[in-house]
Amino acid sequence: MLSILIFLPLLGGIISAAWPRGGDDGGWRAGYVSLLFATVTLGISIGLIADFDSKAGLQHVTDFSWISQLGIHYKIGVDGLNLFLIALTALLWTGATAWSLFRQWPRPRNYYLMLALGETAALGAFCAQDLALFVLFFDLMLVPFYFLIGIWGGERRVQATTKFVIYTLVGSFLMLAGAVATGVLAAGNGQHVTFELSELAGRHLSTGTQDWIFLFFAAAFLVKMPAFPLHGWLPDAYRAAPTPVLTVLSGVLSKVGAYGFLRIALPLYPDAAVHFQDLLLVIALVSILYGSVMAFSQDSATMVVAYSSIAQLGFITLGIFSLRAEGAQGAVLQMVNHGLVVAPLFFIIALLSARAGGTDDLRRMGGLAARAPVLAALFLIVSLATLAIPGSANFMGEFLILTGVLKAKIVYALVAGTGVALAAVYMIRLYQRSMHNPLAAGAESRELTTADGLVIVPVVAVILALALYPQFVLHRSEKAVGTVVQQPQGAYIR
Amino acid sequence: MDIAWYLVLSAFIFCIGGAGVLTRRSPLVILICLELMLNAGNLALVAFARMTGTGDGQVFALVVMIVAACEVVVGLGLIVAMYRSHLPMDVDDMSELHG
Amino acid sequence: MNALHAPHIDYAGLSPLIALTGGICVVLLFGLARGPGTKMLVTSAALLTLTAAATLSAWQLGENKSLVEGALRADDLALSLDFVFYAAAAVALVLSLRYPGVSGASIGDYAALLLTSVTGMVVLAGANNLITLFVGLELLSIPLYVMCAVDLHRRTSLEAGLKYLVIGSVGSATLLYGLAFVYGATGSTDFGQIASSMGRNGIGGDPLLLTGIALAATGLAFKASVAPFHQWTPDVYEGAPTPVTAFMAVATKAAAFAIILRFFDVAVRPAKDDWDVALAALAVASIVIGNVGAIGQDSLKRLLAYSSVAQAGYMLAGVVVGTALGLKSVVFYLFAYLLMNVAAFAVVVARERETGLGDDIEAVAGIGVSRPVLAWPLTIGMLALAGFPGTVGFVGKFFLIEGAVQGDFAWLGVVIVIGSMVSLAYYLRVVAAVWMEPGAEAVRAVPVLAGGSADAGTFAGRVSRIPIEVTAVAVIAAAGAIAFGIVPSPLLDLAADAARAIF
Amino acid sequence: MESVVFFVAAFMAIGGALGVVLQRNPFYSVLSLVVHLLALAALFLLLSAEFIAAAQVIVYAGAVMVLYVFVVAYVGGLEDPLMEPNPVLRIAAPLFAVALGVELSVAILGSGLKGIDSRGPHVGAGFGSPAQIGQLFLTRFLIAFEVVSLLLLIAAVGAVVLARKSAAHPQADERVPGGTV
Amino acid sequence: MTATTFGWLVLAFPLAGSIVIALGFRRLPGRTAGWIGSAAIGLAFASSIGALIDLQSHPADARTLTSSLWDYVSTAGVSAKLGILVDPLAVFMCLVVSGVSFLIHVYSVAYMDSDQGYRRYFSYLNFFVFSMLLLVLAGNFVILIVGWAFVGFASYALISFWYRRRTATHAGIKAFVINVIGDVGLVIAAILIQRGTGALDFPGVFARAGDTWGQNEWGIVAICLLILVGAFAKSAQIPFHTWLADAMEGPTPVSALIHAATMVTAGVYLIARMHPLFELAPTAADISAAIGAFTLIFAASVALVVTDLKRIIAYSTISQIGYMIMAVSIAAYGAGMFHLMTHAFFKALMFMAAGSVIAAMAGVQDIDRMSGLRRAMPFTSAAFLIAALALGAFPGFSGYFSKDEILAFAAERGGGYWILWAAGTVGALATALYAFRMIFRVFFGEPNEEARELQEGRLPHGEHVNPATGEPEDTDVGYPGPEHHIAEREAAMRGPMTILAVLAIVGGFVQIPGVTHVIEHFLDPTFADSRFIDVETSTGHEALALVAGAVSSLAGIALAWALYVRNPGTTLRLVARFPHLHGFLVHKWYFDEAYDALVVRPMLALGRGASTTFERVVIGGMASGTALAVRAGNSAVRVAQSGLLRNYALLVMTGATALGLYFLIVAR
Repeated sequence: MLSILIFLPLLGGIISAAWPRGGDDGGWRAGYVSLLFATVTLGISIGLIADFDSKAGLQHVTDFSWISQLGIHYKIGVDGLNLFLIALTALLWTGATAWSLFRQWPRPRNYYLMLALGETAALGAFCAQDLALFVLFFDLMLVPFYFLIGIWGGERRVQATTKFVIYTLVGSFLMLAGAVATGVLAAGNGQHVTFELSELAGRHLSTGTQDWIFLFFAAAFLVKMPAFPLHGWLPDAYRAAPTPVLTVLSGVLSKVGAYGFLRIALPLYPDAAVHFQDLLLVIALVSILYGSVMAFSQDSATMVVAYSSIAQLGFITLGIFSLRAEGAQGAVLQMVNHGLVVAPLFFIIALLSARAGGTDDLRRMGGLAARAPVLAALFLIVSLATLAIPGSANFMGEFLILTGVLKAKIVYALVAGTGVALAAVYMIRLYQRSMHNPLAAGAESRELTTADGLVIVPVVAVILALALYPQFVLHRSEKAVGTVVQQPQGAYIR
Repeated sequence: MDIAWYLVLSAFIFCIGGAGVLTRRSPLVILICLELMLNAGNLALVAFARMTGTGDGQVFALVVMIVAACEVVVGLGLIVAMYRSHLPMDVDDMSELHG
Repeated sequence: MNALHAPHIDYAGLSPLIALTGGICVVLLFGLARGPGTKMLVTSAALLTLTAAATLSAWQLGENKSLVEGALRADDLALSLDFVFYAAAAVALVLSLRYPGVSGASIGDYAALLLTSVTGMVVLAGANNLITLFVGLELLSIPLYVMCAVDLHRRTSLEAGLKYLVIGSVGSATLLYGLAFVYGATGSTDFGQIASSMGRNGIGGDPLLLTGIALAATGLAFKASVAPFHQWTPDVYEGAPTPVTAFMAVATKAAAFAIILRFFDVAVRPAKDDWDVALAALAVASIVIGNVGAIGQDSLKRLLAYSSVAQAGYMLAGVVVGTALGLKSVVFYLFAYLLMNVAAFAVVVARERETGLGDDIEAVAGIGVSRPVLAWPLTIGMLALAGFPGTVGFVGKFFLIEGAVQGDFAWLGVVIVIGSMVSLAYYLRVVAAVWMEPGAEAVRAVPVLAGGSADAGTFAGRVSRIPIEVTAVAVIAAAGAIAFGIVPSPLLDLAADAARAIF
Repeated sequence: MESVVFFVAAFMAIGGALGVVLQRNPFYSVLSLVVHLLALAALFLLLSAEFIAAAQVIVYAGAVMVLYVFVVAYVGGLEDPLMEPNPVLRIAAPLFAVALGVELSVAILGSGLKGIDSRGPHVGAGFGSPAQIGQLFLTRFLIAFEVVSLLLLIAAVGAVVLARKSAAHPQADERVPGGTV
Repeated sequence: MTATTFGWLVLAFPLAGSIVIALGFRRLPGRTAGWIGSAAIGLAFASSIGALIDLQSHPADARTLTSSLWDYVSTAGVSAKLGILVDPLAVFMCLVVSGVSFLIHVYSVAYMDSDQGYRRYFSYLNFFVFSMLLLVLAGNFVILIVGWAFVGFASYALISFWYRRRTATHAGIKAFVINVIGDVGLVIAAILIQRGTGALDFPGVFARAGDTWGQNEWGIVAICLLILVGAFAKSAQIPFHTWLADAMEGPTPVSALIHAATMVTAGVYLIARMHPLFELAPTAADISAAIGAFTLIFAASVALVVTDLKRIIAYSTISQIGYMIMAVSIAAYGAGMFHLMTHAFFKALMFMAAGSVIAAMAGVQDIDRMSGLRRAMPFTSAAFLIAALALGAFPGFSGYFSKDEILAFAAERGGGYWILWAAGTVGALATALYAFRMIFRVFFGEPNEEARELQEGRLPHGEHVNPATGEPEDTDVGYPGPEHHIAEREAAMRGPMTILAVLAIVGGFVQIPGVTHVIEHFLDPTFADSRFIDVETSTGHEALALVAGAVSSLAGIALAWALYVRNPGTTLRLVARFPHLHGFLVHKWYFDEAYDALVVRPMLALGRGASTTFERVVIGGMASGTALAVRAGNSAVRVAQSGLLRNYALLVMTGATALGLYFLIVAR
C-alpha cells in the first residue's frame, strides 16, 4: 500500500517520459499522465488519513530485509508524525504538476520525470522507518531538484543549483557517516547491525558518540530547512527555481529536515538532544529573527517568502527542541501549515510577477488587487495564515510551540514572541506592496485564470479547514509525538 | 664478511640509482639508473638468501633479472619510438601533460 | 641432489590462466592475418578468450584452494576480482574497436598486450608469495606501458608511456627492495609463512621488516594511484588512448587492491598496528589530493584520474581496518567502480569520436538535448561516483564507511564523507555541462568543408552516427550502476565470499 | 681474502654506479654499468650464488648491455649537462638519496635479526647451483617461471609495436624539420 | 432557546452576512449588499436581546453559561474548545456592539453608496462585527485571542480600505503591527496562564488563579502586564496609541464603529473580563490605572491643537478610553462599562456627524478650512452639538454621569487614587475645551465657500486628492465616487444619527448616582467574585465628582467660547508665544518620531545591513571561504603536477622515505 503510494508518482513520471512525441503539444499529454498519477497518489494519501487509527502506533508497515548484508531493511510505515506530511507532499506535488501542466516547458518529458522522481523521493523519506533508507531517500531528493533548478530554472540557474546541491549534500554526507556510525556502534556485542529505527531507538549509544552523530544529523537537517547560518544556498536557489519546483522545494523539502529531527535525532540521540538543546534553540531563535529581519528588508517578493521560510522553520525547530510534547506537537502542526501556505504564496507571487511585467520586485508591483478580487482574497488569506493570525492553524502551531518552549526555557519563548510580531510586519508588507498602493508603472491588474484557481483554491481550502479544526492534525499526531519526546525527556530528568 | 655489509652496499647502490633517476634528463640514462635500483634489490635478495639459507632469494633475483631485461626492452623500444617521432631526448621537455 | 618431485598442478584451478595464455597465442596468430575481417576476428577471439576465462573462473568459485605449492591462490577474493579484469578488458576491446588512436599497433598485438595484462592481473590477484606478486605486477605493467604509448604519432601518448614506464619502474624497484627486506626479515617468500614467522619469532616490529613493508607499500600504492604516489595518474590517463585509460583506471586499480588486500591482510597482518595508521594517512592524503586536484579540470580524463586517486583513498579505508567487513567493502566498491567508470569513459570515447574536441568537458556540453542516450550514462556515472543514493556508488560508500566505523576508524569515515562533499564540485560540473549548457554541435560540423573529398565525406558520415557499441557499453554500465544500487545483494554476496576466503 | 675481494668488488660496484649517474655521455654510463654489473657478479659469487653470477655476466653484461649500446648508438650521443636546471631537484635529489640511504642503513643495522651480523649459515655445495635453482623453478616457483616466459614474449611484442616503423601515420615524415634521420 | 444558542446566533449572523456579501460581490446590485449587511447585524442585535432576556431568567448566581462546538485544540495538556461564554458582561458588550454596529451599518448604506468598494466594505464591516462579537463572547483565551486578532485584521483592512492611498496603506500597516504586538503580549500571557493553571478557559483559569499565585506575586503581575500590552495596543493607550490617529485614513463610518465605539474599547472589556487576575496583581492594576490617567491627559492635550477634524476626535477617543481603562483598573467595573456604553453612543454620533461634514467638504478634513457650516447643515450641526455636549460631560448628558461615576470611584478608593481623580477632572476640562473648539470652528463663524454652495442647494466637489498629502487620487478602486452623501439628504444617515443623538442624551439616565443602578446591577453577577463588589461610592464623593465635573465642563465650554468666538485669534497668539509647547503638542509629544528613530529605522537599517553586508560577507563568505581554501589546494596540487617526470619520481621517493621513517619510528 505505502510502496504503491511512494512509487506511483515515479511510475507516472516514467510513463510521461516515455510518452511518444506525438505532435507539438508542448508535452501536455505527458504532463497530463503525470498529473493523473499525482492525483491518484493524493487520493491514496487521503485514504491513509481516513484509515488512520490515532491510537495505534506505526501503521501500514512494509518491512523486508533489503540489503541483508548491510542490515538495511526496506521498512516503511505511517504514524502520526508523517501522516500529514505525506498528504502535504501529495497535495503540493499535485498542485505543482497541475501548475506545470498549464504552462509550456522545454523538454517536458524529462521535466515531468524529474518532478515525479522528486515526489517519490520525498514520500520515501517521510515513510522510511529505516535509517539507511531514510538517508537514501533524503539524498535522492536532491537529484531531481538539481536538474529541475539547473535545467528549467531562471537566471544563474547552474550556479544556484550547484550551490544548493553542494550545501545540502554537505549535510547529507555527514548524515550518511552519522547513520552508518549509528547502525554499527549501536550494535553491541553479538548484536547484528541494523538500521531499523524502532530497533535502534531501543539500543543505547554512549554519550560522546551520540554527540558527534547528532551534530552531523543536525547539520544535514539544518541545511535542508535551512536555518541560519546554513542558508547560504537559499537566496540563489529560490531565485532560480521555477515556480512549481519552488513550491515543493519550500513546501516539502524544508520539512524533511525538521521531520528528520523528530523522526531520527530525538529518538536516537536523546542525550545529545538534551545536551545541545540550547545550541539548537539559539540557532532556531537566530533563524527566526534573522529570517524576519531579512524578510522585511527584501525588495523581491520571492525573497521575502524565502527568508520568511527561514523564520518559520526556525519556529519549528524551536518547537522540536523544547523537547516537550506541546512544542513538538506544535512543530508537527506547523510543518503542515507552513507547507500549505508557502506553496500558494509562491504560486501567487508567480501570478503577480506575470502581472507586474515579469518581475517580482515589490517596488514595481502595487495596486494589483483592483481588478482581481479573488486573487487578492486568496493572497490575503494565505498571507494572514502565514503570519499566523490567531484563528489560523498556523497560530495554533506557534501557540503550542511557544507553550512548549516557555515551559522548557522561558527566555527563548519571550524572544521568539518578537518573531511573531515581525512576521506580521513582513507579510503584511508583502501583501500591501503588491496588492495595494497606487498601480505601479507597467503593471496590470488581472484576475487569476480558472486553471490557476484550480491549483490554488484547494490548498487555500485546506488552510481554512485546518484553521477551523487544527485538532484534526493534533489528535492524530499526539501518540507518535509523545513517543518521540519521551526519550529526551527521560534524558532531561537524568 | 657479515651479511650487513652486503646489505648496506646494496642500499647505497639503490640510493645512487634513485639519485640518478632524479638528476638525469636523458631517458636512456634514467633507464640505466633504474637498472641500478633493480640490481641493488638483487644484491639484497641474494644476500638475504645467503643469510637465511634459502633458495627463494636467488630465484627471485633471477626473476628480477629477466623482468629488468623486459623493462629495458620496452623502455628502449619507447625511446626508439620517441626518436622516430623526433621528440627530444630530455624528460624535462616531455611535460605537455600537466596540471 | 634431491630427486625432482614434480609439483602437483591443479589444472582446474589454473584453467583461467591457461585459457588466457592460449588466447594470447591465438590472438597473436590471428593478428598476422591480413584482410578486412581481421579486426573483428581478433576482437571476437579476444572476447571469446575473456568469456572462457570468466566462465572458468566462475566454475572455480567457492573452491578456495592453493595452486602449485602455494604460489597462487584460487580463492574467491581472486576469482571475484578476476571478473572485474575480464569485464574491463572486454570493455576496452569494444571501445577500441573503431577507436582511431589505437591503430598504431596491429590489432593482434594490441589484443595480445591487453590479454597479457589481464593475465598479469589474474596472477597478481591470486599471488600468494612475493615472487608471484612481483612477476604478476610486472606482467600487468609492461603491456600497459606499451599500450599507453600505442598511439605513436601523438606526442602525449608517448609521453604518457614514458612517464608510466619510468615512474612505474621506480615503483617496481622500490617494491622489490621492500619485498627483499620482507623476505630477509622473515626468511620466506610465502605469505602464510611470512605471517607465521612474524608471529613466531617476535620480529613483527623489526625495523628491517617494517622498512620492507614501507617500501612495498609504496610500490603497491603506486599501482593503486594512492597519493602521494599518484602523480603519474592524471598525465598517463590523459595521454593514453581512452579505451586503454578506461582499462587502466578500472582493472589496474582492482588488481592493485587485490594484492594490497592480500599482502596486508594475510602476509603482514601481524604488524597491523604498525601499518594501519600509515595507510590511513595515505588514504587521507589521497582523498584530499584527489578531490582537490580534480576541481576545475577541463579534461574529463584528467578529472576522472584525480577522481580515481580519491576513490583509491576511499577504498584504502577498507584496507586500513583490516577486517572482513573492510575487505568486503573494498571488493564491492571495486565492482561499483567498474560500472561507474566504464559508463563515464564510454561516453568520453563516444564524444571524442563525435566531436573532435577530445576529452574536453566542452565535448559533453549540451548532450542532454542532442544525445540523451549518452547523457544519461555519463550523468549516472558521475552521480554514482559522487555517491548519490539509488546508485551503486552510494551502497559502496555506505559499506566503506560502515567498515571504517566498525574498525574503530570512524574518523576515516568522516574524511571519506568530507572528500565526497568536495568531489561534488567537479562531478556536478560535468552533469551541469551535460544538461545545462548549450551544446558543442557547431564544432561538429567542421569536417565537411575539406573540398568534398570522399574521405571527408565518409568521416562526416561516420561522425554523425552514434557509435552503437560504445553507446551500448555506456548504457549497460549505467544500468548496472543503477540496478546494483537498488539490488546490491548479488554483488554483496560475492564480496562476502571473497572476504571469507581470507578471514 | 674474502674481505679483500668484497671491498674491491664493492668499490667497483659503487664506482660503477656513480659512474652511471655522473657521466655526461650515455655511452660512458653504459660502460660504467657494465663495470658495476661485473662487480655485482663477483659479490654474488661471494654469496654462494654461482648461477646468478653467471646469469648476471651472460644475460646482463652481455645481452642487455649490447642492446643499450645499440640504442645509444642509434639515438646518438646525447649529452646532458650535469648542472641541474631544476632548483628543487638540485637540492632535493641528493638530499633524499642520502636520507633514504641513511634510513635503509639504520633499518639494516638496527635490525635485531641474528643472521644479519653473521656470514650466514653453513650451506651445502649445491646452494646456488643451477640444479637447485632449476629445481625451485620447476616446483615452487613454476608459476613464476611460466609467467616470466610470458613476460619475455610480450616484452618482445611490445618492443616490436613500439619500435616498428609505423606506416599508419604518414604525417611522421611531414613533421621532419631538418631531416637528421 | 437558551442564551448560549442566542450567543451562537449572535456570531452566526454577521459571519454569514460577511460571507454572503463576499461571495456574491459580483451579483449584488445597488445597495443590496448594504442592506444584507445591516440586516445581519440587526439580527445579531435581536439575538443579543434574546440572550439578554434568557440570561435574566436565570438566577443571579447562574448567569455564567458556556457552550462549545468542538475541541479546537486538545493535546499535551493544552486544551481549548471552540466555545463561548455568555454572562452579563458578554451580553452587555454584545448589545452595545451589535446595536451601535447596526446603526452604523445603516448609516453606511447611504454614506458609502457611491464607493467602488461598496460590497467589499460591507463584507469587511460584517466580518469586523463578527470578530468583535467573537471577542466578547469568547469562552477561553484561544478564542479570545482569535477574536482579538480578527478585529485587528478587520481594522487593518478597513483602514487600508482605500488602498491606493499610500497614507492609508501606511496607516494600515502601523495599526496592524501595533495590534499584533498586542496579540503577542496576550498570547504569551495566555501561555503563562496555561503554564500556571493548566487551563485556558475563563472559568477554569479564574477558579485556579487564586491557588496558583499569591497576592501580587511576580508571576501574576507579569501576566497582567502582558495582558495590558494587549489591551493597550488595542485601546490605543500609551505607548501603543500612535496608530489610532493614523487610522482615520479609513472611511468615516469605520472610524465611528471600530475606532471609536467598539474595537478600541476591547481593552477595557479585556481588563474587566480579567478582573480576577488583576485583583490578584494590584501592582499591575495600578500601573494600568496610572497609564490610563496619563493617556487621558496626553490625548486631550493633543486634541487641543491638531486641526484634522477626525484626528481631533481620534485623540478624544484615546483620551476617553483612558478614562475607561482607569475605571476598570481601579475596579470601577460598572462605571467603566457604563462609560464605554455612553462613549459608544456619543462618539459614534460625533463621527457620523463629522462624516457628514467631510462629505460636504468633499473630503477635506482640516478644520482650518471649515467655517460656518451651521446653517448649511442644520441636522448635522445639531447632532454634532449633542455629541459634543455629551463628550464634554455637560450636566445632564450621558457623558456627564458616566465620567463622574468613574471619578467618584477614584475618590472613594482614596489615597494615591486622588491623583487619578485630579487627572480626570483636568481632563474633563480639556475635553470640553476641544469638543467646543470643534463646534465653534466648524459650525460657527463666517460660512465658507462650501457652506455657501450648500446653502444654495449645490454640493461642492473638489478635486480627488488625498486630504493628507494632496496627491491626486486614483478613484478606480474605492475612493468615494463623485456623489458625496450628507446627512441632510439621506434618510438612512439621519435615522441612525437621530437614534444615537437620543441615546447620547438619555443614555446616562440608566445610572444616575443615587437614583438608578441598571448597569451595575446587571453586571453584578460577572463581578460577583470581585473584592470591590461591595464598595459603594459615598454620597459625598459622588457629589464632589458631579460638581467638579459640571464645573470643569462648563469652564471648558466657556474657555472655548472665549478663545474661538469671543476673541478669535487668541490661539494664534498663544502659538506664537509658546512655539515649543505648540510644536510639542502638534507633534503628539514626538511619540511617532521617537518610535521611528528607536525602532523602525534601526530595524530597517538592520535588515538592510543584514541583506547587503552580513549576508554577503558572512554567509557568502562561509561558502566562498571554503571554496577559496579548496581552490588554493587545487592550485597547489596543480603546481605540483608540473608534468616533469623527475618531480614525480622525487615525490614517490619522498613518500617512500617518509613512510619508511614512520615505520622506523614505530619499530621496536
